[in-house]
Amino acid sequence: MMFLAILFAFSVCFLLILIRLIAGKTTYDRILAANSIGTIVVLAISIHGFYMGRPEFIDISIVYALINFIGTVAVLKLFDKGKLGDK
Amino acid sequence: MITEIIINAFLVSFMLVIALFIVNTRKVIFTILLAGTYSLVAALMFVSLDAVDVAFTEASVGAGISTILFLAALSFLPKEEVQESFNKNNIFALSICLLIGGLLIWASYDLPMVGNENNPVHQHLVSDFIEGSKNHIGIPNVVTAILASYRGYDTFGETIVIYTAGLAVFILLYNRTLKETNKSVKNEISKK
Amino acid sequence: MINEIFGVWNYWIVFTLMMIGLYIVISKKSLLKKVVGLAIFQTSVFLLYITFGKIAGGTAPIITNNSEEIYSNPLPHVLILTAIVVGVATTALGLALIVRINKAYGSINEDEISAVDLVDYHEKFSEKKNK
Amino acid sequence: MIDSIINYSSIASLILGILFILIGSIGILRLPDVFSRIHASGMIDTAGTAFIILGMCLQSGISLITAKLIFIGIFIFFTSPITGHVTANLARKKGLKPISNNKGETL
Repeated sequence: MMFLAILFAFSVCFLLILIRLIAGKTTYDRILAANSIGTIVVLAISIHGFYMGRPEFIDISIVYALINFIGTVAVLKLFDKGKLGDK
Repeated sequence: MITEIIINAFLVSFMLVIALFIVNTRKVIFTILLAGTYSLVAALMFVSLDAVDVAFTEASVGAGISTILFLAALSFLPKEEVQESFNKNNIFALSICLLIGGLLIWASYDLPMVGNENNPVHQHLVSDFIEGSKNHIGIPNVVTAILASYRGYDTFGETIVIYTAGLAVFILLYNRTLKETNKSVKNEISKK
Repeated sequence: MINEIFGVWNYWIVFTLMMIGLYIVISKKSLLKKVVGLAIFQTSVFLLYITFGKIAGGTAPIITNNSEEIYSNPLPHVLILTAIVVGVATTALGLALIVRINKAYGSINEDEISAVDLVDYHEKFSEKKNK
Repeated sequence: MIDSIINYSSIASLILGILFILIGSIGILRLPDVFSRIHASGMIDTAGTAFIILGMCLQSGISLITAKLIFIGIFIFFTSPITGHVTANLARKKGLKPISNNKGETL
């Protein structure tokens, strides 16, 4: 039951940040909000594993954490230099 | 177990909100950010629907590789879309979508309830596969057992599809000027 | 009552998502947006399949020592695993085509591309006439 | 006795973590500009994540799951400052100015 309450709190936080992602004035706000949503989803997957009683699936959240970081840095690099490669 | 289904309903509504905002944005980079978030929420949804392997693939492929591919393509493309006003074509498209969507929702009353144990999907084959992967193959993960053993040829065809797509991308983006410079370099060498 | 509403709620939202994807593919002029629309459509179809495989109270189909465990249906998961990977191949091919079109026409807007085509056609036609 | 102590401390740390995350997300929504929002996002990434992972570790005991959880914690702990720094650096480079006081004047 406690884990369910935590999941509900996560969904409230998700909604708050989603408003900032949609309404954000500058692109940096949106990138920041997308990154925070990624962190919250990582935590929510782990908590969901505990709620279902089978917490073996935390590997997924490891992959999420990696992908989230790589995606955010890629967006910022594209925004800085206008391209992804070195040339 | 109504709580599981309510969690799913919440998550899928978040996805609806994100998709509605994808329609209206004009900055392409914001579209890509929203699409990445969309597939992140989709993967969370897959976890809550017990499809762990699918969530793993969606996280690495849908949220990771797709986003990077979009960004790599965006670096060659214009960064902002042309403004469009709401015109006759949009009304045509909207009416077609409303018609098909209405028909599908009407048909959904005949679909079985989500999560019911007696649904027709769960009646055949599944128990065979679960028993078989325990006794014949010896892998605890049933999805991997089916994918690599019972339907191995199908997975082989999938790799061929990806190989073909990779070849096609290479042919499309192959730099033709490189060929010409090679020729001119060869000519110069032969002259000397 | 609440059981009935939430029992078909997933289907409703999945169909709505499908229609949003279809609307983007039909009505938006930007080619990149169309690829995003295709991705939305794909993901909604995946969700529909995975929703069919769910059993309430079941767990993921990874066999445990507990023999009375209920497992969700693994067959849709296998189908969708194949479909996701093929979907990414489609996206990559579409993006490569768009980059090539942008190189050739200098634009990825549908209207501008057809305008360039029209101009080319008229030039060729007038050349033939002059000869 | 020890079991109940571990259980209660895990619940306390989970609640503390969720409080931090809630405060951080309200901050992301309400603070005035990018540079102050990075502060709120850092709150989610460090304090909230650390407390929730600590709570889950206490809940699962000594096992492989705890190792994975600690790995996630370390990873987020190292990557989130990088993201925040790059965002702030880029925003400053592209000409955004932080707000100096509550009257809304820029520096």
